[in-house]
Amino acid sequence: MTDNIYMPFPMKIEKVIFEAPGVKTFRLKFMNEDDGNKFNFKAGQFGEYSVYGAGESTFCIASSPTRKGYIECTFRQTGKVTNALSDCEEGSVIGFRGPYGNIFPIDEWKDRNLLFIAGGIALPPMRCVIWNVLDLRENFRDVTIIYGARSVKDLVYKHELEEWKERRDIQLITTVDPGGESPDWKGEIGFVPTIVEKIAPSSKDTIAIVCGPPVMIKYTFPVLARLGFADDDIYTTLENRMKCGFGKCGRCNVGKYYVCKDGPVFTLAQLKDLPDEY
Amino acid sequence: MADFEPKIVAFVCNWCTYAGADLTGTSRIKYASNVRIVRFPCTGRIDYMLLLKAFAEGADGIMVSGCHPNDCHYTSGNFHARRRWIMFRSLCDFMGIDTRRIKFSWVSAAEGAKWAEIVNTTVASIRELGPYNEYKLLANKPVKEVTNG
Amino acid sequence: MIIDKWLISKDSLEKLFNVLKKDSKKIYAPVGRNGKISFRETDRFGEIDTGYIQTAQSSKEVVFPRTEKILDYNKNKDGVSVKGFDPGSIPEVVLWGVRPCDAMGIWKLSAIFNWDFKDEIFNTRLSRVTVVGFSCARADEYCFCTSAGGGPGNTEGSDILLTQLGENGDYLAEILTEKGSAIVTIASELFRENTVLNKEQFLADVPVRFDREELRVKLEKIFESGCWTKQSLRCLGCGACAYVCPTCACFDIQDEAHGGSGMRVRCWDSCGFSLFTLHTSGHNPREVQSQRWRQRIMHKFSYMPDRLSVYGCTGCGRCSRACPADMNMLEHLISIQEAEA
Amino acid sequence: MDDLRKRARELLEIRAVNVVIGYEQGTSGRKRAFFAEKPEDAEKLVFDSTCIQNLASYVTKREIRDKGKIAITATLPVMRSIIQLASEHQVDDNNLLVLGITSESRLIEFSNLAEMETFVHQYQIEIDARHREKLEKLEKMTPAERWKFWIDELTPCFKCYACRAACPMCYCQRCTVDFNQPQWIPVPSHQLGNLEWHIMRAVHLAGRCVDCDACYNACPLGIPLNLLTKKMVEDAKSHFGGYQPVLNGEHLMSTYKPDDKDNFIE
Repeated sequence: MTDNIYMPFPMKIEKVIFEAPGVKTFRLKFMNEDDGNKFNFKAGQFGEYSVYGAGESTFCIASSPTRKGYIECTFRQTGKVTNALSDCEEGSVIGFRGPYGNIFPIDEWKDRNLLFIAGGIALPPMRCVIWNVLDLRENFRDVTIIYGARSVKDLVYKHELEEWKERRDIQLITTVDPGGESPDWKGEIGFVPTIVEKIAPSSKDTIAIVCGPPVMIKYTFPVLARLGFADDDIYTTLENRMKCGFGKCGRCNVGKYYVCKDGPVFTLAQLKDLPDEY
Repeated sequence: MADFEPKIVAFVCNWCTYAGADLTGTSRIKYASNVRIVRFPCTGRIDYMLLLKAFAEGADGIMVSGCHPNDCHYTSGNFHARRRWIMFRSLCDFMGIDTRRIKFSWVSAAEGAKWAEIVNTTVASIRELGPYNEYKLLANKPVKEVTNG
Repeated sequence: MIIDKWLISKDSLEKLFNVLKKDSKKIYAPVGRNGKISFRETDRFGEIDTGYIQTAQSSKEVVFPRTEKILDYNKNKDGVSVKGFDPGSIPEVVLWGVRPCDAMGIWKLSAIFNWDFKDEIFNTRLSRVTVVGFSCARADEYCFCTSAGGGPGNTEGSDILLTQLGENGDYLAEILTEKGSAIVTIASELFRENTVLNKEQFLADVPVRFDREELRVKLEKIFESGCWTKQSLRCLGCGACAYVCPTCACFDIQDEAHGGSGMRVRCWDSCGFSLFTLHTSGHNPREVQSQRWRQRIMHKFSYMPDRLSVYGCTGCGRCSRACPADMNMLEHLISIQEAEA
Repeated sequence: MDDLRKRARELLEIRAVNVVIGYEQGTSGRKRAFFAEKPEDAEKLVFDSTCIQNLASYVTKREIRDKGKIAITATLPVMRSIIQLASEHQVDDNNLLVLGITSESRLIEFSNLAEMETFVHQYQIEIDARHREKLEKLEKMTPAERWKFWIDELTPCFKCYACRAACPMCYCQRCTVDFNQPQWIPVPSHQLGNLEWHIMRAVHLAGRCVDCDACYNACPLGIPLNLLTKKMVEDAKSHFGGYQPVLNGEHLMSTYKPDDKDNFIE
């Protein structure tokens, strides 16, 4: 019975954090200690989260693999499953199976500068990497984070943004779309690609990690190209629809790749090799 | 069958039957307690799929009730509903769904007594018919071991 | 890999059927209904259709049912109790009357369900199926098994393959696996020794119509070609082709709630449906039918051989027979091979 | 059908239309939809009694629509479908030219949809005798027998939605069955879901179905789905005096009469 690859781990919702309108973070703990001890994952991987009776939904693991004993996920309430998840309270039990997919090759990034560019609800997959990097801070050189959202209230992980702002060893730039600012907003105002262009981070020895809505990604890549980033040094994640998570259901198939197996992490060089079906 | 208590779902309009049922209560008329009332703005707003859903969720009988013809709060909602009921009921019957288990009625806000009577006769007739096992079986065990055509 | 060859008389087939039935196995065989023949559970030999070239539906349902339970759940005051799929619930099944193309399809499904993660549900079903294949003495213009790597007497996937030696003749029984041998063991009196026979002359003539390796090379170059739009104008976007296909394995996972309890099932899905890839945000990577048609062809003839080393097609021609708009797979494949890159 | 080929060629030559939807020779004697876009394509057009696919399903398809001006070969059921589609604002009179084909296989070109409507209204939607007999046979059964009949018939349905795809009236971008909030109809194919799906479809077609049998012809499993829609046609006749698709006017199920008769409402 244990071989059933569709069988989720029972997880208890230990904490619910309201991030932004419609966006919540769950801290999940394995109900069976044994499951938790055996569980291992790396930054970039995802899982299938389920509410029995509603179904399964795919999101990344948003906590860092360096933080043991729990996992976190952040999701926006948009569909049937995320609505059901959103109705769950602290203490209730949901299902989780994973980890699936490939990883951000953090080991290969040793002694490089890191530039994180994220938009809106796409910060979670990156947050996993950011904390992972911060927990191993001495391995990397400059760390820059550019994060934008539609409006101030749509920024997620507000407390962590504060924390990152305070830190001396990273540079955080936050921005909101024009019109999304509040009277006391001290960050930038403008779309993410514009801000990237304005900040013009050096591409020398730098890895760029870009996550965000398709339109943001589309306009950010050319900016990075102008700044001299090589396609191999730009990473992103694809968000195709998935059901199984392990390369069987066929839904996330793009060209000869299965996003759930060969992704979700892709370099821009790899993306250019892929049919435009994502 | 003696200890069988039918589960009945009533889909009613807000303006007439719901008020009528309310009157039944305030008039202290006693009637069977087997009915769960679901309130709609108008009978014209009751999707026929809801009736099927009620059966699938274990209802033994269904009541659908609203304003008398010409009394609709929205002028013609009940007339539209009637047309749909005629077609839907006939299709259900054609497919072998037990239409004796779906009771349609007009009950006005003043007809507290009529509501009690209709509920009582419906409960009695469903009690007579017994639980709607055919539909329950379909809903509880929809997946055969290996589905085969 | 033929273990053994025997002969069995035409009249003994019914006896063989009854022996298998007595062996308390469920038998799925081609049975007609509404003018269409499909694999159904049957215990009456007389009910089985024999005159068919191809069944309307493939036999894949026996190893990959259209809807199958992954787990049961029950919500109670302490939370949720979940019971996984029970391998013990899978019955021993005999698939009777399977054409060689369908038998080959089962092994292609196995490639999908076993690369990387091993799918225990599928594998359990597969391990409990005995495939009694029947070679094809006749073919029609939809058939193209020989172009897809199979053939009217192809043994791959069958546990035992029966080939009728001429009309009203006896059957040559090729025993191909241990499961096949087991059949001979329990019904040994029905099998006679074989006088070295060549079955080829009794098989249908299915000419090779295209070279799949060449096609595969071609496909890599024509992703942007206009041929996809041209071919798929007629396509209505239903899932008939995928659902009758012996190798299509795309699926959905759904919860079926009934009050506080229910089950999680996996059920067939099709890349031909517009909603297959639709994101919740409204973005759809494959927006129009031509993209979805291209995906179907590419997946079977380019991506699958690339990733799983098997082609996703057995040349059974069912998709073309079932298509309400007569999208003929063979015709389209030939035209792709002939098209300019 | 030389007339049809000739006219199609002319229309394409003078660019009066960008595509002529018709039939061509298909596999195994079947006839299938064909889209003539160049004058020489017109030679491929064929027409005979085996041309049964309802071509009206294509006029609402995005990739066909994008071609601009369309001419369509239309038998009576196809014409009816077009009228119904037009009345539901799904086709544009200015972009559609109908090359009608009468029951005697005569070509009759309509200069506008109103003209076609006049032609179509000479004929009533009539269930043929063979099917009426089937309906009557079912109606004579006990409800329990009917229930068994339909569960048996619908159990094989694997929800490929060929019936929906082939039906010109099922043009919704997103069908009720595709919604999951609420989940009106279960996604997987199983007995309950199949029953609900076919009831839903039949009721949505009440008063709109033109009885073209496209759903039945499309079903790869031969399920007699058309008996459901034919029953709706018959019921419309017995309860409301029948219906005809009309360009302007009320649809059977979106209107009412204060004196609609029922015998079951208390």
